[in-house]
Amino acid sequence: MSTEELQAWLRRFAELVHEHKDELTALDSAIGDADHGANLDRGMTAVLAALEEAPPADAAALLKKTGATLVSKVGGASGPLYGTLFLRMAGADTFPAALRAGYEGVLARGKAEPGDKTMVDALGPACDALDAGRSVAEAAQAAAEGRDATVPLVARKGRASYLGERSAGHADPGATSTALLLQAAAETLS
Amino acid sequence: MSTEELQAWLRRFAELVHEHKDELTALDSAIGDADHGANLDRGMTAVLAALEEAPPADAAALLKKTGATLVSKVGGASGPLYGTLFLRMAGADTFPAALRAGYEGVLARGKAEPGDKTMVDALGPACDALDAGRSVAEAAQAAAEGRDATVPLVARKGRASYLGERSAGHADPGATSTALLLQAAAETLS
Amino acid sequence: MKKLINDPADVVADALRGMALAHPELRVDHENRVVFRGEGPRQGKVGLVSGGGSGHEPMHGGFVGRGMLDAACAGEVFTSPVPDQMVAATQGVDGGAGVLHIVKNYTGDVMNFEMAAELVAAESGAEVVTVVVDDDVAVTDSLYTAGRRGVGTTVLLEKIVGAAAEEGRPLAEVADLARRVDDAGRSMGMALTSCTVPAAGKPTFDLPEDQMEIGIGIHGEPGRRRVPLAPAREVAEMLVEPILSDLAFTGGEGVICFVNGLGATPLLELYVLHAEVAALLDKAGVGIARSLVGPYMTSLDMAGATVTLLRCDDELLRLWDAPVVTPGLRWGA
Amino acid sequence: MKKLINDPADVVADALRGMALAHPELRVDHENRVVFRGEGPRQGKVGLVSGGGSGHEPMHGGFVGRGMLDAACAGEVFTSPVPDQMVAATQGVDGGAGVLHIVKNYTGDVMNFEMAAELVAAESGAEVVTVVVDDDVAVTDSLYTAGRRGVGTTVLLEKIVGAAAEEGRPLAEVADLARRVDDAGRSMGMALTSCTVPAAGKPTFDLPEDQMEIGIGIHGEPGRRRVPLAPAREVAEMLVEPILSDLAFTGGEGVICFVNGLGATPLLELYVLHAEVAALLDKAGVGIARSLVGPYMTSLDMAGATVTLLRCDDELLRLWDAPVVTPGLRWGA
Ligand SMILES: Nc1ncnc2c1ncn2[C@@H]1O[C@H](COP(=O)(O)OP(=O)(O)O)[C@@H](O)[C@H]1O
Ligand SMILES: Nc1ncnc2c1ncn2[C@@H]1O[C@H](COP(=O)(O)OP(=O)(O)O)[C@@H](O)[C@H]1O
Ligand SMILES: [Mg+2]
Ligand SMILES: [Mg+2]
Ligand SMILES: [Mg+2]
Ligand SMILES: [Mg+2]
Repeated sequence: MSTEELQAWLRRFAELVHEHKDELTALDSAIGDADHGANLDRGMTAVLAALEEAPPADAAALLKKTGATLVSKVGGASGPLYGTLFLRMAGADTFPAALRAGYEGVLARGKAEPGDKTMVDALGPACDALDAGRSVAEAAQAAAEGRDATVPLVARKGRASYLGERSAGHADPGATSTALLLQAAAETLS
Repeated sequence: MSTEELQAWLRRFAELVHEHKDELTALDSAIGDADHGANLDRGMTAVLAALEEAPPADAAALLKKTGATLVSKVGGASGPLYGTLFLRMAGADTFPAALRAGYEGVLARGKAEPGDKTMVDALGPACDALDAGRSVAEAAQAAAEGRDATVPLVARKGRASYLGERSAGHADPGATSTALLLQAAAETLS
Repeated sequence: MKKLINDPADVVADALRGMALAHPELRVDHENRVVFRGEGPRQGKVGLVSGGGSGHEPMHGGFVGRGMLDAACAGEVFTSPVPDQMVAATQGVDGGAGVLHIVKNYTGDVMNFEMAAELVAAESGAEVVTVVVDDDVAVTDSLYTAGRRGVGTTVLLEKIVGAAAEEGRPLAEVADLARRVDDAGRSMGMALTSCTVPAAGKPTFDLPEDQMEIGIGIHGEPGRRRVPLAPAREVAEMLVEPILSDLAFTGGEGVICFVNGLGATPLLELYVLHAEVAALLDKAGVGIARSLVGPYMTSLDMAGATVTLLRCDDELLRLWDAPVVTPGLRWGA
Repeated sequence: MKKLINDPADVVADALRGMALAHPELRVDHENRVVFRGEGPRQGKVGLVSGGGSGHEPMHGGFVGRGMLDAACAGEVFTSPVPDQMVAATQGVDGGAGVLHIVKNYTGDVMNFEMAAELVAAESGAEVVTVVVDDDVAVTDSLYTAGRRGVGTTVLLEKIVGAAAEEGRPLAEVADLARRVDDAGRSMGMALTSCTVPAAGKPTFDLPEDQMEIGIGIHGEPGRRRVPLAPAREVAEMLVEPILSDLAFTGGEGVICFVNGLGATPLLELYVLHAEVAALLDKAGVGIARSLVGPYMTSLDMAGATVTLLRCDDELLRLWDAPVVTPGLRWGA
């Protein structure tokens, strides 16, 4: 994980979030409060600005800065969760190890379990793929499948859980943005 | 003006108001506050109930009761104006004289002048026709023409006056209900 | 029509029941539809009576209480109350020092209060003085028309004059003060949507998604002109400019700046508008002495706002700051 | 989208400017988006901090002042504030007696407040205790889910606990009281229309002209079920019945009955609904000790209402009646 690669990843993720902003918000309108696109877009815009302003010395600093900026700028559920993900990645040496550490941070912070219809359902399968030695592209594929698998689920965590049975039939917004995160990784990390 | 005739007149007016309630309210929506139909309908329903409850001894008592009930039940601009119209009719012996007295009461109470785009523009021509010895049917025709003539006018009195130039192009609700009052008279008074 | 009501014909009676339950400190005469202070008239105090069509809540019933009105008559929705109600209110608040009728300038309100005053006089009842509020600069003022509508200044006037009456001032003085407040206040309103009168069942006017009305009244009367939607900054200009060009507001002790919501406009938006209004006043050299921001004079479920500026001197500000204890306005006690 | 705003991205900042101008007695930290009492922390008094997404005004900023909150953090619209804001608020109200965080039960709010508390602890800052409000009976409560949302009870809790803090009670006691209030309060809401999040630009959900949503939240989350429009009488039943079957409200000193407007519902309709709610409570043998009717916890421009019942004892009522001086709630001083 070179600093350059990570920076490319984050830039691409920011781009994808911006492109899919309305789609993410539409998903969140169906089963949440219509702000997931705006939240992540605001956050990643702030991340790029922060990295621009004071380029971090190494990969760990870059990941920490990213996590801290997300925590400071996003709010809602996705701020602490995406923030924790990046903050926890800072300790590891390889991308698979980093993503696993981040994933565990997300689990600890959000207390969701697989199948609760959250970003966990995209992140978990991606970590498992990487740990099984598959490529980042395959991990992105696993995340996308995890996102799709949230569609029929009844949410048990996050705002969508308030809908009960009515939450079924829609993809989870956070799982969808997490699939974008992995897609960006596949396009930028070796 | 026999008590029976007058009662038939009021009953027919109440009927016409009820039938045209939505139309009167629609006219008042265009240049006022969307309540003229509801106001008069509430008022005439109360009048019929009051006359039913305690049948007045003579024509004067009947007209007074009608006017007082309208004043007590309608409110808005049409309550005092229609109320005064009937209260003032009570002093006269013939329908033409009564309507003229009522008309003068309306002018005194409302301080409108002909051409201000109010009920005055229907009532005045009807009085003039009767005073010229024409039939009640002809007076009703004059009232209807007076109502139509309010369409192009810019209102100077009542709520429609707040619209300035935008009040032109619509018939005045009060002139429209007054034309109904005269139509009812034509159908019931000899 | 989407409303939390039962039968449209019962909406005023139902709301008065709810109001009585929510405010046991008031006494509601349900038959006459008059809201009274619970404690009854105070001997020697001028009684303050107002009222008007319903649909403007908290105005006027919500302004009954210590330091403000003694009674308020509730008419049908957007329809002036009838003289009987005003007579009952006047008799019920008479403490021997006379009664002031505060009337918004609408043909119906003026005529019904006029008839009420005639009836009270005919019965040798309380001495009644009437003050008519006419502050809406959207309406051209002229001797040949019905004149300007009474809007936002009414709220400020009821508060200020209420404080003066509470001090025990005589009727003539209280009435003079009321006229002085009316002279010093100006308002202008706008709507993003029409309202829907319950009995009518549909919006009074149609307003396309990209248009708004400038110069509306508080009864769903359409405005003076229809313009494309604009940011709050420009809306503020369209409201403030006609007010400032109608009366000199500079100097003195500054103004009470009243940004009012029309029933369906959330406080968030009113604060945004208030910030823009304040910026324009600052640029024009008009100081804001006090602010009032909220839905105090509504127009059923209309989305939109009105701006009222009241030019103040020391006395008006002192009376504004005096204690008031009503459901709608409350401070200092 | 019809709103009195400028750029949707600026709506919170713009509204806070307006709020600061309207309420000079408060101190608004625009950088951190925290509303503080003007007079600063009082030594020995427990500090009360709340906050949440914007779009619920007057909650929470409008509840800052004597007898209620010490500070409120304003997040983006419908988005929990970030930990930095909560840290600034906590530090700014610390009078040496510790700080209570009052958090509505939403995943985002809970996690951000949690991180803030961790940050304060890491800096050896004020002692922080967190109380989570979860009173919405529309949501099935379960160990395996996010649990119930925090809605109307929050307003009542902030008032009651604010009075206790003002009396100088220690942090543990204040926190216990807060938990007691949360345990004794239940809410249920409904919507006639969706709201429109400014950044989204269109309604969060589509609701046909003849339908309403029962069991909605205050962030445009759709409800539990969609039903045909019904009169206020039946709406009251749909809201009150699930509340009464969730907790025993009879006996004791009666309830505080809070009928809340969601932003686009006029007071007239809230009074109508209140009358119906009161009739149902009467039938169920539940006494109303106090009523609160108005838009105190809104959901942008949503038309609709929530009902909250809080079971009271003497102490809760005494604290409810204690003086409060905030933009949103004010009495007794
Ligand atoms: N407890 C949780 N654990 C993991 N992810 C969660 C949890 N709660 C919510 N999420 C994720 O957060 C997403 C919503 O994020 P966002 O809309 O930005 O925040 P909010 O729900 O506060 O408005 C959900 O779609 C879900 O994927
Ligand atoms: N000053 C006036 N003189 C005569 N008629 C008037 C006057 N003002 C209003 N009107 C009549 O009253 C009608 C409106 O009645 P209505 O809608 O019941 O009362 P409001 O205007 O109080 O809502 C107008 O259409 C007009 O004909
Ligand atoms: Mg969301
Ligand atoms: Mg009318
Ligand atoms: Mg009317
Ligand atoms: Mg959110």
